Amino acid sequence: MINEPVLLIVIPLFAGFLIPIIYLISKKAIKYIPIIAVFYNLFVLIRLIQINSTSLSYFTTGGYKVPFGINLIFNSQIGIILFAINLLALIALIFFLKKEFHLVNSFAYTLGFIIAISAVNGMVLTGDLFNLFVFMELAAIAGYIIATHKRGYYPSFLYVIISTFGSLLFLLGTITIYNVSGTLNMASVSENLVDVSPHFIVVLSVMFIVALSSESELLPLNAWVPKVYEKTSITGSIFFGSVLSTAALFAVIKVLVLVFKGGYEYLFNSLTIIGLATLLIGEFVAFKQRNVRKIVAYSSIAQAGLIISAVSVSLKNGTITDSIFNAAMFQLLNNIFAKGLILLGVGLLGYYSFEKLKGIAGKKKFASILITIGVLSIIGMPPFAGFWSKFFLIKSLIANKMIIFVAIFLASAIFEVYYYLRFIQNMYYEEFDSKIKINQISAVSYFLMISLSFMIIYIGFNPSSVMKTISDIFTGGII
Amino acid sequence: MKKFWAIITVLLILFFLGSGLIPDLKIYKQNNLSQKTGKVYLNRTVNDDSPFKEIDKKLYGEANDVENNAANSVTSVIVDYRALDTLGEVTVLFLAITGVIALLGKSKKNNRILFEKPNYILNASSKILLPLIVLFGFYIFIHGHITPGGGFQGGTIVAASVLMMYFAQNNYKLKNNRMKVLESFSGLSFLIFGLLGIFIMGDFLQNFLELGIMGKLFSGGLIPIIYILVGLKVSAELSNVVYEFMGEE
Amino acid sequence: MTISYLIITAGIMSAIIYLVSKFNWKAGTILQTLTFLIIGYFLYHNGDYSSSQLAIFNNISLNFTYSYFNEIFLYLGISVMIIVSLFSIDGIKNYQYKPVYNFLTTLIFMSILGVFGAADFITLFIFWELMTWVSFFLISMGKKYSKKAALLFLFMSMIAAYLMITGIFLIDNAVGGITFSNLINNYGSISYSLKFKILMLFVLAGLIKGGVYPLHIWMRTSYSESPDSFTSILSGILMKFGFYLIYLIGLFFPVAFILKNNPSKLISELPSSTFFAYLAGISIIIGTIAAILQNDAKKLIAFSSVSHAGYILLAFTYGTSMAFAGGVTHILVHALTALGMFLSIGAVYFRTGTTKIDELGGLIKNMPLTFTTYLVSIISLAGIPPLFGFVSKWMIYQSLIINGSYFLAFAAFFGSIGSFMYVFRPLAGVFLGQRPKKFENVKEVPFFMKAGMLIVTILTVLFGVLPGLVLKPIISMQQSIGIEPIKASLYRLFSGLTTLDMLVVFTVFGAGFILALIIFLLFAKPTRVKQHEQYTAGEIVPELQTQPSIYHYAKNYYKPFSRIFDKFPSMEKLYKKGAEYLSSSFGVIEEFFYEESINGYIWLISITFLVIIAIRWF
Amino acid sequence: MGEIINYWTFIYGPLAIFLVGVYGLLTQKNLFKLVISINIMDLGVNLYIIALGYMDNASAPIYTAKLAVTSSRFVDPVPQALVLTSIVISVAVTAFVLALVIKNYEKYNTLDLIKIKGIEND
Repeated sequence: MINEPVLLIVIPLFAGFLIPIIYLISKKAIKYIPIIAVFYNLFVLIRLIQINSTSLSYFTTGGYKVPFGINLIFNSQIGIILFAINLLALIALIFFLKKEFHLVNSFAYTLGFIIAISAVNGMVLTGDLFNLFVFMELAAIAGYIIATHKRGYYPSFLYVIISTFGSLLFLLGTITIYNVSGTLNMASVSENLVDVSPHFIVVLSVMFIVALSSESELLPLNAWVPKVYEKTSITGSIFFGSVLSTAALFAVIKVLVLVFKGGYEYLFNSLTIIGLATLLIGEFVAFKQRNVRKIVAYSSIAQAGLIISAVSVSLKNGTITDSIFNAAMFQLLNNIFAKGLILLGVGLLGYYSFEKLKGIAGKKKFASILITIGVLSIIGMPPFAGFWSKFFLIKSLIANKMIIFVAIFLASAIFEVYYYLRFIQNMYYEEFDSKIKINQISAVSYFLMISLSFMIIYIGFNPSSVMKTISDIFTGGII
Repeated sequence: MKKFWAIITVLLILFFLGSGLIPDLKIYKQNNLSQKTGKVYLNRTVNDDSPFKEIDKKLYGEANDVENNAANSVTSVIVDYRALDTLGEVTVLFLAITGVIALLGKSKKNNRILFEKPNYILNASSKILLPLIVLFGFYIFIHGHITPGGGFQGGTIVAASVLMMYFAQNNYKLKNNRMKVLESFSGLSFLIFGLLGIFIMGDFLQNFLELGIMGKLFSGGLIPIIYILVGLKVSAELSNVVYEFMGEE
Repeated sequence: MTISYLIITAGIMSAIIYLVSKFNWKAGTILQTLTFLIIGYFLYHNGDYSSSQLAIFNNISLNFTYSYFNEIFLYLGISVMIIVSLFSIDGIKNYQYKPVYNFLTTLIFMSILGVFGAADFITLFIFWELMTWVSFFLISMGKKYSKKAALLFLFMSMIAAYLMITGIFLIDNAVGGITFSNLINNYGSISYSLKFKILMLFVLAGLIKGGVYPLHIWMRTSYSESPDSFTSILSGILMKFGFYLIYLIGLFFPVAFILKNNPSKLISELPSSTFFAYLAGISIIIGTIAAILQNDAKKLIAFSSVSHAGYILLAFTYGTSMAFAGGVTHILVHALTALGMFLSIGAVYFRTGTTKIDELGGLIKNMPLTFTTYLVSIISLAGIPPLFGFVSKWMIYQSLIINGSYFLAFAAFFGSIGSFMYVFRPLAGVFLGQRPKKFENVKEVPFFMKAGMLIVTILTVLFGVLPGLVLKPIISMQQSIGIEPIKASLYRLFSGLTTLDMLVVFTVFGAGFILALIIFLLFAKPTRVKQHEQYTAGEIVPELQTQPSIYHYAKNYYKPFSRIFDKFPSMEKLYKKGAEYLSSSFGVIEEFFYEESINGYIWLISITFLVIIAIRWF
Repeated sequence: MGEIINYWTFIYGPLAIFLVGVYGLLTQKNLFKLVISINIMDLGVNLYIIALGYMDNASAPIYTAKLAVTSSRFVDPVPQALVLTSIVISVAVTAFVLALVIKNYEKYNTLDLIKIKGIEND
């Protein structure tokens, strides 16, 4: 048994390269390859989490020492987050193969999906700036393919342009960093980036802020999010909502922690402001929506803003303020499950506009209850998982005297609660329109939803165990 | 008016970008390698204790104990030191082509764009040129580790021959399924060699072959093999791009 | 059985009750009543004060306590829930979602136990939040506009909850723990400004929940639109959460330390208390006026709740030992009377399907017990002796008179006089007067609803005669926190000025009532008045009006009075305008950030880029 | 004087090309022109990468029999490796986005951004 995190990238790629060959033999057989690959990934992950300790360790590739060859960073906490991401990817994949496989260009879609999983794992794992760029591009292209489904060509085009703009800026910044610090390894960049002028740091920081905001759904570059969420398939929405956005956020946070941790106060202040603006604007706009997909999209934007601003606040002083950072990571983890559950559930009901979802709970009781669990978790109601992440976040922020931050966060949270529960109310207490066709929900889909809500309830009753396992992601290691 | 403001904005950005970066970029004569990864790559001293030291041993034609001895340092960076990038890169290309096929593939009915009366000379000579160009492409990527060039360049040249055939002959059509198999096969082999690295040496894509002597064709361990695979893959992928865009409704 | 076990029991029983109700809703509701009774019995049975922990979370344990400061609230909560549940055995017959209703009310019961039984602020917050979302679902089950009402309720409740959590963590920071005992022990180490912040946060949260004037906007619609038996819970208990919070913070925060030095001041250590006292006065006046103007009986009671919230707040901010006891008593009074009123109005709705005063009339003959319940409740609410309401108002007035505050005294008396005006209207409009044809065959409500209302009536009278039953635990609470306790026996109350003997009062009033009854029976000659003879009284005859409801005498009952307040700025309209403005500005934001063309986005990016650099550059 | 010229050529030049692309994105309404703008930006970035790797009096980083050994005679190989990757990725993206432009044209029968947005919002 090999215990290398690189397998998490290689196995899905292998499956991806295998698919065209299998496709020529049998068009149906390609169904099973991705599932096997992701299952194997989860298996590898479980072993990796068991073997690796909580301290951060570097895994080399090609047999070359750390700052020079491309390296992957891993510890058991990153493993937990990766596990959640891969689990959601598996759920999306099972759903796709069960329900949507025959509806789309199955070949490209399957291929895109499995390679996206590989890219997403790469984004989370890699410890090299340029390598991150490559994986981000890979994930983005997979994202374009998934987004074009259902003939959403214009949103997809928008996504490509904006995302490419962002990645070009990222490349510009990366190469500039190489020229100044002489290395591309994230950890050693921060050591070598010492005697440069403040103007240089500002330009560099702004480049990175703008560049990273496209994938992490931050403000100037997040216009693609609602459009793409709206026009894609159910699988696609889960992919964007739970898998890609989480991995991208994690990658951004990793860059911030590893590259810019040496007290770039201006960078983190600007990021905090941008994140809070994103949070507020996301919630405000979501407040106006009457389409569940758009609501989740805007709320996802807002959550990204919240997490990024919390992380940048925690990094402001040159060291990581553990409590805030960990709470932000907990929030990230909770969002994966809750958003996945809502998107899957609503997708299964088959309609997205409030008009058509009216009173559908009377017909699909169980599914509606499961969606409600997801919603209650995302708005932070006890006894579900989201309550605790909000709880820890507020606690740690107040402990660090960030009262204005808390005020903005809570003000936006009120709006979030309002519009999410309006959606739930619409589902339960309105008259059902008998003209609307009700979709059948298969046992497998129910199983997927139940497993997600089980996770939410489990974390809800066991918050500190999870908090303990995901805390100290970047501390206690070599850095 | 909008254009005027656009120009102003762009100029402002140029000013801020440029004047923010220039004092620290140490370009041109000041640009020295002493503390850069590039120097370590050139010296092949990555796994040494103090990798930034100045070495004075002769490498070309003699070296067989350094960690990788492709004479072309760029190749050694691409295919060995930063091989994971290259893996991602060929996958990006592969995936983009898949996307193009998914977008364009359904709408056309096995036709292709026809040109008006291809030039006779072109038509006749293309058949002679085709094997030569393909051969040249193969040469480029087989010698990627000792001369300028490599898999991507060679692959592009091979794909250019396909493009030439499309321009020169109206009845030419690429057998794209074979290309797909080639693509997958070379990608898989790339991964298998990488995994073999784990099994034999313990690291993904770690070299497990004999390194040979720098400057010889059979040197550099895995580098030429992988670059050949990359070359095959790129030529197949780019040929497929040509095929897809030459298709017609 | 400690409270933690009772809470777990309630949680488990909620699921069982749901399943039973699915099978047979009546059996489920009976099971619910029994559960509440048994839990109440167990709490009473282990009468000793005790604290307990619930450690289902790894290192966050929920602390509960059954102690001098919360026992009275626990019993209040449990008894209200028992009565409402008893009422519901017949009362929820027409509801659409009966099993879910039973399930959710059991969860409400659990959250009541949790909030009142909490020994630390986090536990309190968790159950408070549980209550919020469960109430949201319950309110949504109600009448036509209940969805909007529920959303408004939710919006305001979330504001309250978030103010509270901020305060909780400020306390956590200041004293290093969130248990009540920790706060009491380390109170001295908190700086003055932080004290002020924390106090403001908690009091604001409490005011929103309690429905004091500028923050009362959620009450009108939530009360009128929610299901009737839930309205009783909402006004009987859930609204009292807010005052429980103020009570707690008043108790633990300044009290324990200030009182030892200066027994006459409670929250008044801080300058804000005067502000809150005046706020309470305004709340009393505005609540009264608004209640007078209402036509819907439930909305009327909702506004009366605003005014009575003012009384409670006044008592708490005023600060003497007597006022403090009066405030706590008034919480109980208002819980009981609001329960009685909402149950009787609910009973009317159960039979007639409306709560609009001008559609009803003359139901006294059909529903005598409902009428009695309502009558007793409003007498108590208006503070007329000899019922329970008189006791608490007497205590509040006593402290006002002793300390001499004119505006507040005026407000308090205005509220009392005004409450005659408004509570009389439903009495006259619903139960007395002419009975519309369609309600001639209305019957009295079924047995269990009667039972529920009867208990409320009996309790109101009993506590009125023997206030010592309620005052005894309050006295012991005051003793244990070191305040000089009020002096009272089973039926006597002593203030600095005078002595109140409820037994005498009751005897006098009882004798007077009997005398009046005799006179009425002997000499009164009721004459029948036709409708067209009474509608013109003092009013211009509206021409070409043919709707019968126009001729109902409850229509425009206080027209001259309401004319005075026609041009009065309405707080609700103000909020509404603000909300509309906000909503349209959200639309503008969406247009700007998310509806541009690609060029627009690039503009946005470039300008962001420029701005961030430029700020730093110069 | 020479220094200034070098700044212009090595930094301002590529950045200017990059910003010409940005200008295109700011002003153009045609989908195809937007793609071209992105390509111009790509070009600028690639030139910038190469420019940063440049050194005076140094040769391509390929060991040959004729050259002496010391590594300081070579230019930095890393930017050259990175630019290759960057080019390949931009080729891939361009291929995909061009296919997308074709599909957009098929769906909306126009390449004008404003018109497409109008159709999309209806």
